[in-house]
Amino acid sequence: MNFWEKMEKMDRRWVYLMVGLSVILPFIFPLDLPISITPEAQSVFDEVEKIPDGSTVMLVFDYYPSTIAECEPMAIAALHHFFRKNCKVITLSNIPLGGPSMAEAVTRDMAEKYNKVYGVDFVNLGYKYGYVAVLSGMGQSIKSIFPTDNSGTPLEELPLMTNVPNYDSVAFIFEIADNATADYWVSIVYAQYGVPMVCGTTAVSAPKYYSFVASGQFKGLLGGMKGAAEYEQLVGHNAAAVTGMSAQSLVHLLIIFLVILGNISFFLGRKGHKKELV
Amino acid sequence: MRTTVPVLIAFISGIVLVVSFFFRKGTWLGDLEQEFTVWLTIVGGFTLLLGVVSITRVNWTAVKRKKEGWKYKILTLIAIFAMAIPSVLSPDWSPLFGRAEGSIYDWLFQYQMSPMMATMFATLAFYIASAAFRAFRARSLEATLLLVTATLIMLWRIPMGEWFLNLFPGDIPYLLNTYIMGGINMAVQRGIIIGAALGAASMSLRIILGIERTYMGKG
Amino acid sequence: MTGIELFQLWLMAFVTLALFSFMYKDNPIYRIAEHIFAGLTAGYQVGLIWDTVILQQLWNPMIDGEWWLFIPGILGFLMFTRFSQKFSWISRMSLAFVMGVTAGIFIISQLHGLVLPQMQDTMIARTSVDKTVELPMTLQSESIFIVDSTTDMALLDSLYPEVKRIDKANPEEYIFSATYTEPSDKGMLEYYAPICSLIGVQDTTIKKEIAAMEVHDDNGIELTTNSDGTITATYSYSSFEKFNSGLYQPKIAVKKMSIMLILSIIIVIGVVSTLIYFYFSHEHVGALGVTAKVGIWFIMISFGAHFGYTVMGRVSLLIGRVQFLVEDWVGSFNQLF
Amino acid sequence: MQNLTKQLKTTVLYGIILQKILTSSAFAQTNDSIFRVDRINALILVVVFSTTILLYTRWARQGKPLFLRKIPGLDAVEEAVGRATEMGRPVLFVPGIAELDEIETIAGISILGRVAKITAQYETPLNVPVRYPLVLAAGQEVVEQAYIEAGKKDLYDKDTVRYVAGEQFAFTATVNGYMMRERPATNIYMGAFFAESLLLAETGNAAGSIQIAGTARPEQLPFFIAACDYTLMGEELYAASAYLSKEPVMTGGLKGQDFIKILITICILLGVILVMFGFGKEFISLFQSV
Repeated sequence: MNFWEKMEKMDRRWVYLMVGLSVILPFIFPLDLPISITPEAQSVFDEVEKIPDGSTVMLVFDYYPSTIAECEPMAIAALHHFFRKNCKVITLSNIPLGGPSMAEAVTRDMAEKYNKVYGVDFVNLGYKYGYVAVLSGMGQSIKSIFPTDNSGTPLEELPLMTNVPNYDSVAFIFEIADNATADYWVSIVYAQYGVPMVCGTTAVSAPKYYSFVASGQFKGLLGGMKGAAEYEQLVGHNAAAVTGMSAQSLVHLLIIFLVILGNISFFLGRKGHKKELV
Repeated sequence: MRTTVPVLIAFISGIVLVVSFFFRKGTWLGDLEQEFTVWLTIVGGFTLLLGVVSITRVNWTAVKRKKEGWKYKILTLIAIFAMAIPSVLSPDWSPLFGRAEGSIYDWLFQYQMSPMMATMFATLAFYIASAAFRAFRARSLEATLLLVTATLIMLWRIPMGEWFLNLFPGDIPYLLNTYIMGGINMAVQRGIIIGAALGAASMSLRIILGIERTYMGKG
Repeated sequence: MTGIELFQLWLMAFVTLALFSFMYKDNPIYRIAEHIFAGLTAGYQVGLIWDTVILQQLWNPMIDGEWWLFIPGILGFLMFTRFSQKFSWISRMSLAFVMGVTAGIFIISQLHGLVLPQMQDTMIARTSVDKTVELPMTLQSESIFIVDSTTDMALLDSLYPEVKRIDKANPEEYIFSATYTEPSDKGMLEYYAPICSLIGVQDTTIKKEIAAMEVHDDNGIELTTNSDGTITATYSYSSFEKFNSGLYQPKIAVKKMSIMLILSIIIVIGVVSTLIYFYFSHEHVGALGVTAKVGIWFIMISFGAHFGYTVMGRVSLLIGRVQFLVEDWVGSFNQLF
Repeated sequence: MQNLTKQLKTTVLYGIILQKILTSSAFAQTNDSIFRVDRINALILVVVFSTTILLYTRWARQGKPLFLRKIPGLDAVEEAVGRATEMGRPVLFVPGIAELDEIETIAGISILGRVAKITAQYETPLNVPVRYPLVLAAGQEVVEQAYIEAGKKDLYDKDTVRYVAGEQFAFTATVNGYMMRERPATNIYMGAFFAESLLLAETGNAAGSIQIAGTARPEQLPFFIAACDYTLMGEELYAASAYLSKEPVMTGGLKGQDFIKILITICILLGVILVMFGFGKEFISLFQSV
């Protein structure tokens, strides 16, 4: 077995070790890299800019705690943007695990910075089982699906919600999802009620949603941490996503290096093997 | 009775939803649709509880019969009860009960479940690297297309890679974004979406008409 | 950092490292974490369903008079007959309800929500906007306030001089138009498209933009060629659309568009060849075979793109964890000693 | 003073707007037709679609020979189970991690029926971890039925299909642990998968198993393709369940979908041509979904 054959059969744990190192190193030696803006992220920003100040908007926390690193920077940047425009924000979640509590934590934190009042400027509806039923049900009446907010206060007692019976009073929907619920926002809510919406999603789901952006069903798209970093820059609040980009760059380079190495050893190793046979 | 009634229920509930779509909201059909979707959330909620009963039973039996690994299963049982019992007790009795911040339920979620979920997801970064290393070999034309595109896109998504791509003539990042992501990738995803939507719609149709009964165990 | 905070931090670090250790090899620490994890998630659901479904959705509305909710309540309870050999068939009733309703929603959402718009968009030629020029409008009014004919608008006119009531023959229809000269310098795959927008100003939450689709004149904008060569773009607004009363700012602009021929062709070929690849009624030979072959090439490129794009996401999740371990956990070491 | 007047006027204005907004729901319903005429295109699609599927299903039931092409990777299922028998190691089948109301799960369950029949014949141990109780119930009934049909009822173990955990990653952690400990010879993943696709497939690969996957989720397919030996893509999953079961109902449905697919292709091409010649406007508006 020559060097290249050994390379080809390298124990996967060496790969794991290299990945680990390339993520840890930038934390010790930070790099400062510029970020370019994609048109999809630019249109997310432009669409939010277009909403009249003071409108009611929905911010949907359809992501699990496991994708906080990608999705939370988007939610935070969106809240900066909305609150700056004095929009009334309704948050909800179709994720049972952690969705409502993340919405609660993030929104309250941001609301404090902008001196917003719960019930007047923002409301957290929480979670209900069955996204298909929830999404189509809110078209008729939000109250029938969410009789109370996340902490059990009846909607009638929240001044913001008394003016928002259904989607007709919602000017804009910002969906942040790490799973297929985004499909249903498009196929149910956008298709039947036509509320303009944009989507922030994990990098893994982003390619799929390009087709929704092209068809205008989503007005814009943030893809993964890069998308979050772009939006952070547009909104003017550089935070977690921007710093994470350096580690990201190193891992990408590592994988490209590994793929090239793998292919060289694949061809050379095969050649060596053929020679042995002859 | 055992098959006809369920098939009838599926038929009626499905048909109501389909027909009401074509009628304006505010008519009695539209309201029935609304009622049915509320019911669905309730019945669906119960099915999740079914799972909890099921996992408790399985682990309990394993511990009782001292099956392989039963000691670990005790931990599972303890975890279930530690999380479940305080959460259904009224928060009026103690701030440790219920689901609000400061309750046992919330604490276990924040400091145990949350980091565990995040960690499982994070291991994907390691796996994706080793999968790329192992699987991306230029064995055939198809495999080559896959690996070349993946490499280019990875370069494009990082700042220094973009700088590198810009060293070449022609606006490669623009071409990648427009023709690969917005063109080929979008078209293929769309083809798969249309195809899978037809498949799902046809399966739904068969469920409503009672032709498809796999869900009742008549596969 | 208090003692309890330190304890929490170490607990989080413990489960994180325990799950990571599996990558080296399976071990008892991993098994402990794995089993606790399974138990916690089951317990989590109990609390969640109890609160959000059983109390909020079922019990509370029922005491408030929505007595008929006992039907889904019973259907839900019947699910538990699953655990009895003899009566497990009863649970099929509830199951059938769940399946029926979901299937009903699915047929519509898949065919109406996905197939139609995705087909439609494939037919429309891709375009790029070269530039947008706002027209020097010869509008009948610069702003309109949409409200029924009986309301006295005088007060509003004096307050906002730009607000005028549009004369209207039909009380529920408003027409505004702009005239522009279509420039003659367009190339083969270029054209000029009018975009009409009606954007709510002031305190309304309603906003709508009516842009012409990427074909010449569409989406309710009517184009008429005048005798002097200019073109009038007219958009008639009828209140059946989802507008509410309020102040709106109408605008008409002209976009210079180029059709991106290559991109449009790629998309049509991609969609059709992917559909053909998943055609099962014939062997893939002849023309069908060629199309399917193109399909698989396209599919592979798409998957490559997808894979490359995803790496980023996965790494960012790892960054989140490493950040925690390096900054929070390692950072807490000095508190211990 | 002027300010005060302005404020007063603004208040009045807001009042009028508010009143208008409140009454606008009645305003919107001036249209007396309760039928959504604007959705007629969706209605036509639903009717054409349903009729086609039902016609083909009927023909299939009447015994009309309906050809289905071979799906590469399907034969691999039988081979892979055979390999497990030779090695004396179990087969792992994961019917996705979605609830039974997800159509992919039902396809997965019906493929499970077929796989269980083969393992029953070969007397190979089968292991099916599931994430939802309803899938558990359906899976158990399907597997039991398969063992009865293979004449091996005595070999059927109720714990073949078992509920593992209700959360995505808790489920994955448990299945991964199982793979490294028991080292099944063959892993089959058929159904709806999400982020765990690669976690499962890479661990299975590390454990040295032969792996066959199938899912209709485009976003997870690249990972299965990279880490598994065979992958059924998109609709191939539905086709596989029809192909394996040889049930006329399933075959008919698939043929019906194929017919619709051809219709869609024709519509798209027609639309493109019409747009090219500038007549596309009306045609395209037929596909507007509201």
